[in-house]
Amino acid sequence: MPLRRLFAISSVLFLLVLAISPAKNALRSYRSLQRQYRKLASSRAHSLKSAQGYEARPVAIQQIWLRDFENRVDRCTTCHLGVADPLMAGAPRPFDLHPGTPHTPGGFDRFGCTSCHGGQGLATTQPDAHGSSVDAGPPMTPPVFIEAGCGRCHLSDSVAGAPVLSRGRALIARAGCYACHAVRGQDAFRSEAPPLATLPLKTGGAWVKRWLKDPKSVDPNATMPNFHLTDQAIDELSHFLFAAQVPKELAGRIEAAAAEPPGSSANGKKLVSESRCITCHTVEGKGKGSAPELSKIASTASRGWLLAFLREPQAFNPRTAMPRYHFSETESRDVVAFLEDEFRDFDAPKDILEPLRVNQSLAENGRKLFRLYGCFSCHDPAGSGSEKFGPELDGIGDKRAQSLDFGRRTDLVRALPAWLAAKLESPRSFADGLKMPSYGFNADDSRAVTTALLALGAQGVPDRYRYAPPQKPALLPGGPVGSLIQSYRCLSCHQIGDRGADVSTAPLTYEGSKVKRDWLVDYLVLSYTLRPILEERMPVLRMPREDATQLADALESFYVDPSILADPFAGRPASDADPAEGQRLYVGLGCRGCHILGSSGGYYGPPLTEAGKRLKPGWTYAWLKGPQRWRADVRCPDYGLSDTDALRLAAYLETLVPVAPSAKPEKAARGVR
Amino acid sequence: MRIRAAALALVALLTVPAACTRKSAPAGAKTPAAAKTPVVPPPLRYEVRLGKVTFTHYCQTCHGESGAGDGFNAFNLDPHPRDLSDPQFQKKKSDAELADAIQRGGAGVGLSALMPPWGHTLSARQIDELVLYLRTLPALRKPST
Amino acid sequence: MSEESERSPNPGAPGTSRRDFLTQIGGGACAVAGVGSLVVTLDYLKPKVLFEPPTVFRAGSAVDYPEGTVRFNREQRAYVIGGGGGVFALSAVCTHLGCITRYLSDEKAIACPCHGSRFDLEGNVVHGPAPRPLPWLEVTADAAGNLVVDSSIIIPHGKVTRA
Amino acid sequence: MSPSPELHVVESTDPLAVPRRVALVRPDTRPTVRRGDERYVMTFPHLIVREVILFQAVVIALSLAAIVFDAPLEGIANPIETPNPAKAPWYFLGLQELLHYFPPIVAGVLLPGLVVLLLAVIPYARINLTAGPLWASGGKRTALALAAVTAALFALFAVFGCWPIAVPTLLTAAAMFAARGGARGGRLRRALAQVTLPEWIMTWFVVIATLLTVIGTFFRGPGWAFVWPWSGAI
Amino acid sequence: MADWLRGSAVYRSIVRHGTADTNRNRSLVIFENLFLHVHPVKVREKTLRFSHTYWLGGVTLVSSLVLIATGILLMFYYHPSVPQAYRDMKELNYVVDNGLFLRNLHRWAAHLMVFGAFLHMLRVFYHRAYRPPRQFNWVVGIILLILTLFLSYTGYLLPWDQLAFWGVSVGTNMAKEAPLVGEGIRFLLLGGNVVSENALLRFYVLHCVVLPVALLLFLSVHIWRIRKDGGVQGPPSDVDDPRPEESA
Repeated sequence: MPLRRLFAISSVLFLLVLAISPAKNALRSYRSLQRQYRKLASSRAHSLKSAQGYEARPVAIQQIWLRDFENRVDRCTTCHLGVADPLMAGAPRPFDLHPGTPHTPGGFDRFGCTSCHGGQGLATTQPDAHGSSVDAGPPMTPPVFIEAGCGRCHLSDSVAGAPVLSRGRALIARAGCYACHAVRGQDAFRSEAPPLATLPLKTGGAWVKRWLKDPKSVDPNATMPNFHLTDQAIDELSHFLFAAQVPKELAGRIEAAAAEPPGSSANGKKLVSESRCITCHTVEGKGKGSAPELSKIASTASRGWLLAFLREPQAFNPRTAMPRYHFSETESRDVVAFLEDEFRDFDAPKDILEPLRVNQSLAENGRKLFRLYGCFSCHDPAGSGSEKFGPELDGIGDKRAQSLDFGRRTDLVRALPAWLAAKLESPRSFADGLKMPSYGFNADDSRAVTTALLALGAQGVPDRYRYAPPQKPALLPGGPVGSLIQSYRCLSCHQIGDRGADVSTAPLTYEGSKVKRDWLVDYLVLSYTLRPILEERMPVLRMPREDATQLADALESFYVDPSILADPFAGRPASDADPAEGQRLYVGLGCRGCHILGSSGGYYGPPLTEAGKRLKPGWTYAWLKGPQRWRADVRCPDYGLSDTDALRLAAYLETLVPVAPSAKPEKAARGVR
Repeated sequence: MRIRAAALALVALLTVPAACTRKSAPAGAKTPAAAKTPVVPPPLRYEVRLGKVTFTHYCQTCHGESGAGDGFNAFNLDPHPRDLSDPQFQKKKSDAELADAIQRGGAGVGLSALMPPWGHTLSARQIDELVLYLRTLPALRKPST
Repeated sequence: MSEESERSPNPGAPGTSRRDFLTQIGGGACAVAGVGSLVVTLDYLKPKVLFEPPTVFRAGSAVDYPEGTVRFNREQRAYVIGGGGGVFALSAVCTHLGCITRYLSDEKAIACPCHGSRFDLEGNVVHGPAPRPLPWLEVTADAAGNLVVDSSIIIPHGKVTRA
Repeated sequence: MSPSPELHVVESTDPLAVPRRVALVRPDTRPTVRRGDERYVMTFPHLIVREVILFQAVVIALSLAAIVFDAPLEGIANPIETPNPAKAPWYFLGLQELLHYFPPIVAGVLLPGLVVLLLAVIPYARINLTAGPLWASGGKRTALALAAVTAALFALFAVFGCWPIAVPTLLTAAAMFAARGGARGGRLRRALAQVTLPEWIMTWFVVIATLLTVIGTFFRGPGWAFVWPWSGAI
Repeated sequence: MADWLRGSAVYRSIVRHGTADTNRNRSLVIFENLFLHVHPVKVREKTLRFSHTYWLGGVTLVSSLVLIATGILLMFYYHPSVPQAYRDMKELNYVVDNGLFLRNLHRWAAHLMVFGAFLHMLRVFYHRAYRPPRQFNWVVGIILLILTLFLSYTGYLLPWDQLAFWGVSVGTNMAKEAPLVGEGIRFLLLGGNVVSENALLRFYVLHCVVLPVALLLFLSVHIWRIRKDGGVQGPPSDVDDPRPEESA
C-alpha cells in the first residue's frame, strides 16, 4: 500500500481510537440519570423557584465524606439523588426518598450509606457500587440482612429496633458458638453445658448413644448440636465418657440417694405444680422455657442422681441456671417419685439406664475423639486453655466471597450470606474432615444468626460511632446474701443492672425502692401469681423465712434507686394528696382496661387489688411519671401526668389494701398443666 | 430359586412405591403451591414493617392480631375495642384523624377512655408508621372471611 | 512511491493532488488528535471531587457568645465573636500576606505574628501593613439560636446576626 | 586481546566486486565490504512516516486493549490474608516456577544470574563470532559431547523432577541430531543444518523460559498445584 | 491561513527550512530537528523492510514513550501512602475522567514493553546483530532489559492491592535467597523487613525517578550507538552488507 494512504488511514484510525475513551466517559450512566432527575424533580417541585433550583443543579459526582468514620466516602447519592428530599417520596427507584429510620433522613451526613447497606461507596457505576459484578468491591448486604449494619456500631446483645439482629445474637449465645469461636468482647463466655464427671452414675450407655446420635431427637430443647458421628465414634465416645472418674463426694451422695425409700407420687405432683418447673422446663413441648424437656427425665437420669441433683444442683454443674429448691428430704423424694412415675419414656428399652461396661481401648479412642471434636470447649472449658477450638469469627462479616472456601458446594451463589447460611445448615457439606456440628436452625433462626455474623466486621468502628447502651452497674454482694442469690439463682430470671437473664419483668436493680419489705418477705416465702397472663412465674422455692428476711433486707438496703423518692408526699400524710381525686383519675384514664382491681378489670397489667400493701408510693409515683423510663418496652402508656395527678394516683393506690389477707396461692398455683 | 423369587418380590416391592411417588409428587407439589398463593401477604414496605412491630407490641393485646378488635384482653373492655380492619371505618377516617386518636387516646377524641393516649409513649414517626400499617389491615382481612 | 517523483515533484502530475490530499488528511487527523488529547488531559487534571473541609460549620448556640466573647475556629480559620448585640464572624487570615492572626485576650485585639498588623475586634485595621480590614463571614441562626457560619460568603462589615 | 593480533588474509567472495579486493581484518571484526550499488532513500519522509505509522499503530493497539480489558485491581493489600496462589508478575512466573523445583538459592539467584551473565557475554564469545553451523566440522566428537551433555543435563533436571526443563532439553537435543547431515535433506533439514550452536542453546533457553512462564501463569492453582486453566482455580 | 502561518516570522524561527518538497529541505528536516537528528539523512532502502527488524525495537520504544506520558499523568492523582494509594486507584477508576483508560494504557503498555524488549533481544540474537562493532550496544540492551523488568516490577506494587502486595512479597523473598547480600538488598529495597509503607515509598521513588532516569540515559546511549554502529542490522544474509556512508 502506498505510504501516504497508509499514513492517512492510520492517522484517522488513531484519532478515532483515541476518541473512544472520552466518548465513553461523556456517556457515563450517572450523567443521564442526573439529567433525568433534574427533569423529574423540577416537574414535582411546588414552586417555580425550587423547580429552577433543580434545573440549575450541575451534573457532577455527589459524595458524602465521613472523615471520622473510617474515612468513608459514599457516592451513592450520585445516582440516588432523592434519598433526603421529601419531594421524592414514591419516586421511581434510584430517585426515591429513603424510608425513615432512626438514622435517616437526618443522619446521612453522619452515617453515609455503606455503613448500613454495605457495597462500595467509592464506586460510581451501579455494578461496582452494588458489588454485583464478580471482582468488584464488597457487595451490598441483601435487604433481609440489613440489620447486620446496625450491629457494626450497636454492640449490645439486644439492640432496640433490630429484632433480627438481637435474636441472632441471642441464638449465637445460646448455641454456645462463642465456646469454640473467638469473638471480640466474648472472652468471658462460658457454656452452660454440664461437666461430664457424674455421667456414669447419671445415665446409661444406651441413652448416651442415643443422645450422641442426635441430641435434638432426645430432647427438643437440647442446646448440644448434632455432630453427625458414626456409630463407631459414638461407641468410642460413650466408652470414654463412662471411663470418667466420678468424684467421690458426689458419687457418695448419688448412691445414698438411690438407697432412700420411694416417696409419695401424689404429693410430688402437687409440689411440682407449685414449683412452676415449666417456667424454665418444658413438658411435652408445653411451656416457653428452654431448659431440658422433663417428660422423659426418668428415662434420662437415674433416681439417685435426680434426687441428689434436686437437692443441690450447683454441686453438679456450677453454671446451671437451676435454682436450689428447699424441699425437705421427704418432699424431694416425693418430687422424684412423681417424676419416676409420670415422666418416663415408656417406649424406651428397659436397659436404657444400664451403665456401660468400659472397654479401655475404645475409651482411649474416645478420648481422642473428645479432643478432636472440641467437646471440651463446652463441657470442660477449664481444660481448653486459652486457645479457642474453632477459627475466630471477628471479621467474618467482611470476608470477601473469593477468599471463602466453597469446596464441594458448587450449588451455592458465590456470596458471603449464602456461604454462611449453608455453613449453618450443613457445615460438613463443604469438604471432608470438617468438624463443625449442625445446630438445626430453622430458616428464620438461620437468617437471624447470619445477620449477627455479618455484623462482625474486620475492624471495630471508631469509638465515636460505637454504641452500647449505658452500662447499668450490677451490685452483687458477697457474703451470705451473695451466696443466697447464688443458690436461688435469682439471676437465672431477674436482672441486676446488666447482669442476669430477662425472664422476669421485675429487675432487682431497684427492687428495694419498689416494693415494701414485709410484703416481699411473705412473697419470697410463698410466691404467687402477680401477672396472670405471663407463663414465666416466680417459682415457689420453699425458701426458709430467715433466708427470705435476709434477702428482703438486702434488697431493701442495697437495691434502691436514688431517683425514686422514699416519700413522695414530702412528710405529709398520703391522704393530703387527695386519693379520692386519684380514684377519679384511675377511672378517667382507663387504667381498669389493663389492671384488675377487686373483681373487675383487664387481664394485662399486674393486679392492683393490694397495691398499697405491695408497692411503695415513691415507686408508684415514679412509675406513673414515665413507665418507659423503667422498662423501655413496657406497654403501660405514658399518660404525661402532672406531678399533682401522679401524686393523687399514688395516694389512691396506697389506700388499696386487701380487706381479708386470705391465702391467695391456691388460686394462683397452676403450675404444670 | 427361592432366593431369586425373594429378590424379585423385593424389587417389585421397591418399584411400586417408587412409581407411585414419581406419579404423585408433581401433583402433590402443585396443589399446595396453588392453594398457598392467595394467602401469602404482599411484602410490606419498610415503614409499614416498623408500624407492624409497634402494632404487635402495643395494640395487639386489645385490638387483636388482625386488628379486628379480638385481642385477648378485649373481653374485659366495654366498649369493645374498635375493629380496625373494617373497610367502612377505614374509609371514614383520614390519616390525620387516626394519628390523632392514637396520640390523644379515646378520651382525647371523645370516645372511651379505655383506649389510652400514646402521644407520650410513641414518637410522631412511630404513630405515622402505625397509621400506615393500619391501612394495610383491611387487605389482610379478606382472605380469612 | 517511486524514486523519480521524490526527486522532482511535478505539480502537473496526476498523482500530486491526491497525495497532497492524503497527506493533509493524515496531518489533519494527527493535529486534531493532538489538540484533543490536550483538551482531554486538561479535563483529566481537573479534580471531580474534593476532599476539603466544608466551608459551613456549626458554631454552637448564640447563648455561648455573650458580649466580648471571641472564639477561634482552627480548622475554618475564623473568629466567632459575640458583640454589637449579636454574633458575627471574622476571617482570621491577615489581609496583608495571608498569615493566620492571633487573638490577644488581654489587649482585646487581633494581631498578626508575621508583620505586626493589628486589628480591632470588628476587624478594622488599627495599624500595620495590612491594607484592608478582616472580612466578615456570613452567620445564620435558626429558631433555636444555633449558629451556622459559612466561611465562603463574605458580608459587609457591621451586619451582626441576632438570634 | 593481545597487543599485536595475528592478521588473516580473507578474500572477498562477492562476485560483483570488480576488481577483486583484498581486505586485511582481525578475527574479531566483521568485514564490511561494499557490495555494490545499495539503494538509498531519503529518511524524510520514508523512515519518518513509517515511524509515525508505527507509533500510531502501537498506540491504537494499546488503546483498544485499554478500552476492552481493564487493568486488574483486587482488594486492598492485606498482609494477613495471603491469596492462594500468590503469584509474582508474569515475567517472574518462570522464576517462581523454577523455585518450585530447585532450592531457592539455585532458582532464585544462581540460574537467573547465570542467564544474565551469559546474555551479557554473548558478543564477546568466540563461538558466537565464528558462528559456523553446528555440524560443519564433521562431528563424531561433537555428537559424543552433545550426547554426554544432554544426558548429564537430563539426569540433573530429572533428579529434581523438573520435567518442563528436562523434556525440552531432550527435544532440543533430538532436533540437533536431526540437523546432522541435513544439508542433503529437505528444506527444513537444510535450514536446521545451518543453525549454529549458540542458536541452538538460545532456542533451548527460550523454549524453557516460555514453557515455565506459561505453566506458572496458566497451570498453577492453590498451593502451586497443577491445574487446568479452564478449571477456574487460578 | 496555512500559508500565512508558514510565512510568519515566528514559524520561520522555529522551522528554518521550507516545505519538504526538495531533497535539500528533506535533509534539513533531519538536520534541524533535535529529535530526528539521530537519523542519517538517507537510509538504505532494505532496512525499511518489515522483515529486516520487525520493528520490535520501535514497538518497545513507543511503549516506553506511552508509559512516560501516561505515568506522568497518573502521578497527578497518586499518593504513595498506605490506605490512600489503593483508594487513588479507585478514584482513577470511578471519579477521574479517563483515569481508568490511562491506568489501563499504562498497564498494558508496561506489559508490551517487557514483551517487546524480550522479542527485540531475540531478534537481535538470531540476526547476529550483536557482532562487532555492536557488542557494546548488545550489553546496553541487556541493561535496558533489566531496567525494564525492574521498572515494571516496582510499578507492580504501587496500586497496593492484594495482587501487588503478594506479587512483590513473593518477588522480594526470591531476592532474599542471594548469598551474603540478599538479605541486605531486600532490607534496602523494602526499607524494612516486611512490605510496608516504606517499601511503597521506595518503590515509588524507584519507579518514578531513579529507574526512568537510568532508562532514558541508557536508551539514549542505545539509540546513539545504533547510528554510530551503522544503522539497524538485519538478518544474517545481510551480514556482509556494506557499512553505509553517513551522507550521500
